[in-house]
Amino acid sequence: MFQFDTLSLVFIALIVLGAIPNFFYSWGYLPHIERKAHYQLHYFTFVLSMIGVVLAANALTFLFFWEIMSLTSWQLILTETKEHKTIHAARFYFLMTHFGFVFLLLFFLIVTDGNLSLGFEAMHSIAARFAYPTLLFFFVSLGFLSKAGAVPLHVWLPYAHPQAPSPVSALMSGVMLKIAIYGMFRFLFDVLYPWPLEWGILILVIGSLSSLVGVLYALSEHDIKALLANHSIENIGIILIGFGMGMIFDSMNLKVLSSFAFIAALFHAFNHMSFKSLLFMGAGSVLHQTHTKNIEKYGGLIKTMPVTAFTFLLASISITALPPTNGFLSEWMIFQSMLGSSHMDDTSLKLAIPFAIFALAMTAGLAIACFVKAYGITFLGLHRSSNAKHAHEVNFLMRAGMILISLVVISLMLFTPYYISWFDKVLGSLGHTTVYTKIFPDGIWHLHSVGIRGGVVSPLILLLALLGVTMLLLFGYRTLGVKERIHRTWSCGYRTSPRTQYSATGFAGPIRRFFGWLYKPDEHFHKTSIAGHKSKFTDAHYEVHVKPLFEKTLYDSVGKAANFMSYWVYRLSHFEQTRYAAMIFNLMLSVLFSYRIFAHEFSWATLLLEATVMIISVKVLIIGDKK
Amino acid sequence: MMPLLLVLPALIMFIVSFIQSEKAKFLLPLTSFAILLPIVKLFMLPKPYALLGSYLVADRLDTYILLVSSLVGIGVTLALLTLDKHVKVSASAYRRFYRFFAIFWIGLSISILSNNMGLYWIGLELATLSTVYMIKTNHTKAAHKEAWNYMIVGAIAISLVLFGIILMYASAKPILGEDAMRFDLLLSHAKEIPSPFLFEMGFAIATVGMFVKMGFFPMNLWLANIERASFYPVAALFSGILESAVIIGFFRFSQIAMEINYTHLFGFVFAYTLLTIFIVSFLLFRAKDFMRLFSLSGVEHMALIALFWVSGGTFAALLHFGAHAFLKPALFLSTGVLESRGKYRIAGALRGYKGKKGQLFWILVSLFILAIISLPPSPMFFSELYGFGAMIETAKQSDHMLAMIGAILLLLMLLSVIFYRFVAIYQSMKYEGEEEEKRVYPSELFALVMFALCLAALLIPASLDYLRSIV
Amino acid sequence: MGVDFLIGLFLATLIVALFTSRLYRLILWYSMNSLTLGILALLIGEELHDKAMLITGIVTILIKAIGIPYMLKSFSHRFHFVRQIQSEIKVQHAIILIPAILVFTFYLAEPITHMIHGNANYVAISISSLFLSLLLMMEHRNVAPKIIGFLSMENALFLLGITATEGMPMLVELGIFFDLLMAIVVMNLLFHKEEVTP
Amino acid sequence: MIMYLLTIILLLLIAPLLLSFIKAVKMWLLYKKPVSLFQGYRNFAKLMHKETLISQEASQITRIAPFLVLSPLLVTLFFLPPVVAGAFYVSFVDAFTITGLITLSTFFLMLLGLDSASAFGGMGSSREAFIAALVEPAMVLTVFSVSMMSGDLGVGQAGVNLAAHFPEAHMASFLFAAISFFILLLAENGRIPVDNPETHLELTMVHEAMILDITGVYLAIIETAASVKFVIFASLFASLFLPFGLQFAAPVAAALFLVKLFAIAATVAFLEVNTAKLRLFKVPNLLGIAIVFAFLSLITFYVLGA
Repeated sequence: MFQFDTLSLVFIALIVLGAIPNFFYSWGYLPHIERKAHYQLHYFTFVLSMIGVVLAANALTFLFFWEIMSLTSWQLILTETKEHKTIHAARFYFLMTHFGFVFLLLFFLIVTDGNLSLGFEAMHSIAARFAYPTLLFFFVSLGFLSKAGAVPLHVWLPYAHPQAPSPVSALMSGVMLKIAIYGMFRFLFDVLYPWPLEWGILILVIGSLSSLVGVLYALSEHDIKALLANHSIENIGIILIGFGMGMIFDSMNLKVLSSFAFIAALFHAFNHMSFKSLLFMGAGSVLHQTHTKNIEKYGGLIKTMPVTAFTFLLASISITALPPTNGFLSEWMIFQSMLGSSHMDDTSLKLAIPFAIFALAMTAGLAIACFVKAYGITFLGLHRSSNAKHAHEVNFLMRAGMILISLVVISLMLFTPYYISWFDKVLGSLGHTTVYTKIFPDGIWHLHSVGIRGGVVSPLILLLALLGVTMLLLFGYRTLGVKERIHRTWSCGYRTSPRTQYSATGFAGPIRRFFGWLYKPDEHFHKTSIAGHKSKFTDAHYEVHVKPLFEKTLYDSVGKAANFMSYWVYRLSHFEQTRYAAMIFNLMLSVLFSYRIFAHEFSWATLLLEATVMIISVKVLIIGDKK
Repeated sequence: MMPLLLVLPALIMFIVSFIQSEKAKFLLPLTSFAILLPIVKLFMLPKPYALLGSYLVADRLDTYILLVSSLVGIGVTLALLTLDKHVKVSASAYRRFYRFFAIFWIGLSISILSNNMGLYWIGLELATLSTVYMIKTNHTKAAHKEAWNYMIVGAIAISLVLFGIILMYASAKPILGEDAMRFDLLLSHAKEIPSPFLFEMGFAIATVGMFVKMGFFPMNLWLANIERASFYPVAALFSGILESAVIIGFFRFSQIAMEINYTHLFGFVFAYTLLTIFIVSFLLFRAKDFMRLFSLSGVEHMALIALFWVSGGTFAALLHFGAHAFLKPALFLSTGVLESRGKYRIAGALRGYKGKKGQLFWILVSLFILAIISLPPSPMFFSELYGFGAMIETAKQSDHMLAMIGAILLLLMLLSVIFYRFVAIYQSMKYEGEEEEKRVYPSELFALVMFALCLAALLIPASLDYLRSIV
Repeated sequence: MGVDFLIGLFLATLIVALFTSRLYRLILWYSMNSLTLGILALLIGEELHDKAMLITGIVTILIKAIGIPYMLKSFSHRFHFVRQIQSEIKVQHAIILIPAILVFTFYLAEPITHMIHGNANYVAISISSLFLSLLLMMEHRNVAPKIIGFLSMENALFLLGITATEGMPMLVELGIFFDLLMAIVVMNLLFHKEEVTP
Repeated sequence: MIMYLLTIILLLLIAPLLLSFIKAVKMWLLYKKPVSLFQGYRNFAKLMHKETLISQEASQITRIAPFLVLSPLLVTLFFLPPVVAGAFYVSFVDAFTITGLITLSTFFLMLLGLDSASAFGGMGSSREAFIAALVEPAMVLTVFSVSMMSGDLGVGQAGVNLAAHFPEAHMASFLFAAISFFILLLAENGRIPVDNPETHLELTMVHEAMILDITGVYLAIIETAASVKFVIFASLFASLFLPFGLQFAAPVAAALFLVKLFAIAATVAFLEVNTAKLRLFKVPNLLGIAIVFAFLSLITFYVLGA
């Protein structure tokens, strides 16, 4: 029923590291919640169910806990239901997770031969005998990636995460998405190994797309939690890039590089857990104080909420992959594994990988812009609304939660070799090459890429050097004894006020304009001009909304199709009010015809004839003449 | 002796229903409880147990179905006690209901326990005709109209069943003589039937009749309309019991057809149920009132049961059947309370319950609603897992594996449409709309608790093992 | 020879009933239809020396040819049925439809002829009369002709039972009769309100 | 080791000189009286004596960001390729780390811009973010391509390798990478045509806008950071794309290196005089060229082996 192998235990560690700070935070958040019993019941069941999923040793247990996980997280989104948006988001989330569940179910049914209490090893042999392994792969990827939020199944995240209470968004984004990654590891390694080359390429493409799409839509968001949710899409994309590279290397028989890429993916999963939890907690604290999710209404919070602001800064630096943070290290490893593509023989693949590198680098660049925006607009400058003006630091428990999770971030930064040795053991336990000695050939100071003449990075040295130089500079500044004077900002003769500051919309303006072909933004611009002058006006209002392209094309059209179908089905069904005898008559006729032709003897000519007869009969007897 | 014991409570009920006194109102449910006793006794007896020669034979399958049906019957009569608190119902209508319920019960027992196709049909016809009048206990114009509707469509469907039965009988008569009516002999001699096409034609016609009766394509809405027009306990009876008599016939016929030509059977049932679920899912997508919602979902579940059965997942089919038989009446019974603010107001239906009774009520109802879309730990979750497992198994063994898996995928997609609708409705019931106080009465609550207990009992390993051992 | 003639007569009465636009005439044709069925049963029973079949025949004549038409007529008096029954399907269509149904049922039953030694045409004819009764039901909006359609369906079943299977077990046949009577009782109860057009 | 430290000190010292040199060359080319080459040091000394004026709207960030702008760049100086043969160098630090450190500095610079609540700071940060986002992929791809050619991902090692074995076989891709890197040099250091470091005109400025509210020692630190950044890029360009002369004797090699740096500065000045600043929304075109060249470089390396 349960198993405790290295992979499971490492993910248990991930859950525990994410959940314990969250407990504190959630405890501190509790006075904010109305339905406390409902919330706590589901909250703890949610955490337990995630552990259950990770520990499950057979399909039935796995599916059971998976489903409990979806159910409780759904209920957690519904903790506060004052807004209609919440209800909509919860419904959408529930539909999407069950969309994935359908595929998982199919996958398990196929690989277990219907005996759902089969262990994972036994599934491997059944899967090996199955004629269409790619089908199984599709099922697994659709099932898990819809939960993880990879393109094009990512649309639910920016809806669901903002509506959940912040501790829950932290858990959902930080931990639950990783459970899907766990699923990918577990079933691709245990059940579907070995992989054809195409699978890895597919995952790589999905990963690259997700990372770009996630960060681009994050930039256009004004809702801080939706922004973070979009960043989750991006980071899942990055994890998938690592994962896909690992798969590609493995199918090209470059085992060492493959292990390296998988370790990078795992490492990034851990990192994302840490900093995304911290970011959501910070966003939650801000939200808790200002009662708005609109980033344009914040500003200047660093003065009143220093702990939140500095932990948020730490997470921002980490998520934007700046050295010497843990985010940088994992992203560096993923880059290095992509550079390992030069070892491959396949030229076309070699040529394709730079595009993935480009996507990842672009993502990193845009992520910086995005977090400068998120951090700068939220915490710096002047308060942009009275809500922000009256904000103050959150209670002790919430602070404790944030500090604890930032300790996790820092520990990931400081104890990288230790964590990597865990991940290495995971790969070893899954039957892959262990590469720890290749990554850290000479002590824990230098982190080596395993490619031939690969790069090296020394996280601790970097950290120490940066700290040292900064301290030295600060010390120098102190000893210089510079006089300081406080004065208001000089703004070319104008007075600064909350309204003259750059807004988040304005900050993202150049990028939004550059990617206008993708965003197709919905702009509203009103101004009251003076005496017909174009450039002179008393009052102006500019608003811009971006509805994601995927949602517009893929999801809305599916909704429309369902509506259309149901409309026609409804119309057809009303024939049975008056024409029931005719309906049964035609049904009988067609059933007998089909039995005659399919069970007795088949010929196209008779099929055509029978179809004609059926059409005429339906027309005459059911539809009748138009009145 | 045993057949008499089985019928006796119903007969007493029939007689008591003529007593024109207030006490009869409480006496009648009591007699309905008595139904359970002989059935439990029957359940204990070694199987197969010949009740009446070769005509009525109790085996594991039919006693299980009979037990489930009797439990449902008891729950429904329990809820009937407070029917007059929600709707206007005269004492005479109340007694008349029981009169026909007694006939209905006799017909039902005959058809479930029969080992003879003809006898099966007679019982089914009896049950159908008595329900016609049970619909009419609600004295409204709509109920009257729908009673006629039921009369006619039901008659057509039942006639088709008989027509099919005669054809099947004709196909086996050359080898079995008059015994060709017996299910057990037909099953054991199915391979020797000289004219399989005749049998298949008979099977197809009978199945169409049964499917029409259960509200499959194309008659998806008529059952919903009838249940809408009648009192909600009647709807609960419909969904819980009447369908069970029909489906057991389908079980038995398809067992024989499986022996004759499995591919034809599977293809036919698969195509038919897929079509049904296609229509039903999109109808559900637009359903705006509880009755229609629940009865359409009943159709969906019946289709799934039929599908599970023919794909070899007999255990899944029986578990699903049991779960559905308990869940759906419970939901129908609670519509009486849920709709107390008007039929088409789903928003807020689960809010505004005060006190312990109210709390328990809304928790139970929300659990039932979530259970009906197969969320764990509902028995339906497990039955669907096993049922789809059986379908995949069949798909793997067939020649058109990819097409079949595609079809199963389509089926699952259609189920997700239903799922989506139910989740939307549940959320709207729980989180939207205004709070208005609603009353819950102990008898309904008792019924709901009983159904909940029955559902929980289905999940006990012992009962799961029992279900596995049935076929 | 006689059997074939009676089957022909059975079909003929059914087809004539399809073109009728008066309620009483319809009841009359139904009664004729049942009568041919009863005589058919008697004839076949005589041939096969099957006493059960003889009883069936007599009961059929008594109940279906005399009892039910009589009751229907009395219902129509009591509950003021609409006696002018309009056909929903145009005569032009019906003229094409009826032969088409006959042709296609023979086509459907064709595989059976290879399988059974008896007269497979009987199966075809009963299926076609089943379809024709369904046609009768869909032709009319009023409830009375629909009931007659249902009753003719019952006749089609009996025809199948008598010809194709050379009689069903006695218990079953009696049970069917019992149900038929029950149906009439229920209808009576339903009619007590008023004649409606569902 | 001594050579290593000397190089670092030398680079630090000539950093202001290089920027003044560019300015002087530009002025000279425009027939103006060139500014003194030591203007940079003068400015620095002047600023060091001034009091620091801190905006009342600003927060802690303003007090720490200047140091964090400068320190990653100073750390980067330690990782550059050697100037003379045989000198110590940090062989292992790869270009991703260097890119990351430079971006870290930019990150804090952008925060600094937003901190003072002035509209100009926000504008500058916004533009800088836009440019930086587009620079990042070009940078990474270029680095990738160069490391392919040099056969090592470590920047120091790459410089040495290229000096030892000039990639004659891959001249085409080498050239493409050089073009791409040169554009990046312009973009990252805020030179014309991407940014005009000399004006304080709302429409054109990027870098200056961010530091509009910075004064005194803080401004000195930021200006130093800007000059160090230029030196880093220039010396990277010199070591990676003009990889010759390392084998000469130490003084000659060092002198040659200095000549290369000044040549690069002169080229930048020449370009600045001959081009106009691009509108902000034309900048992506230029960076697009860099990205395309970086891609081309990789592809020619892979496909043609040239």
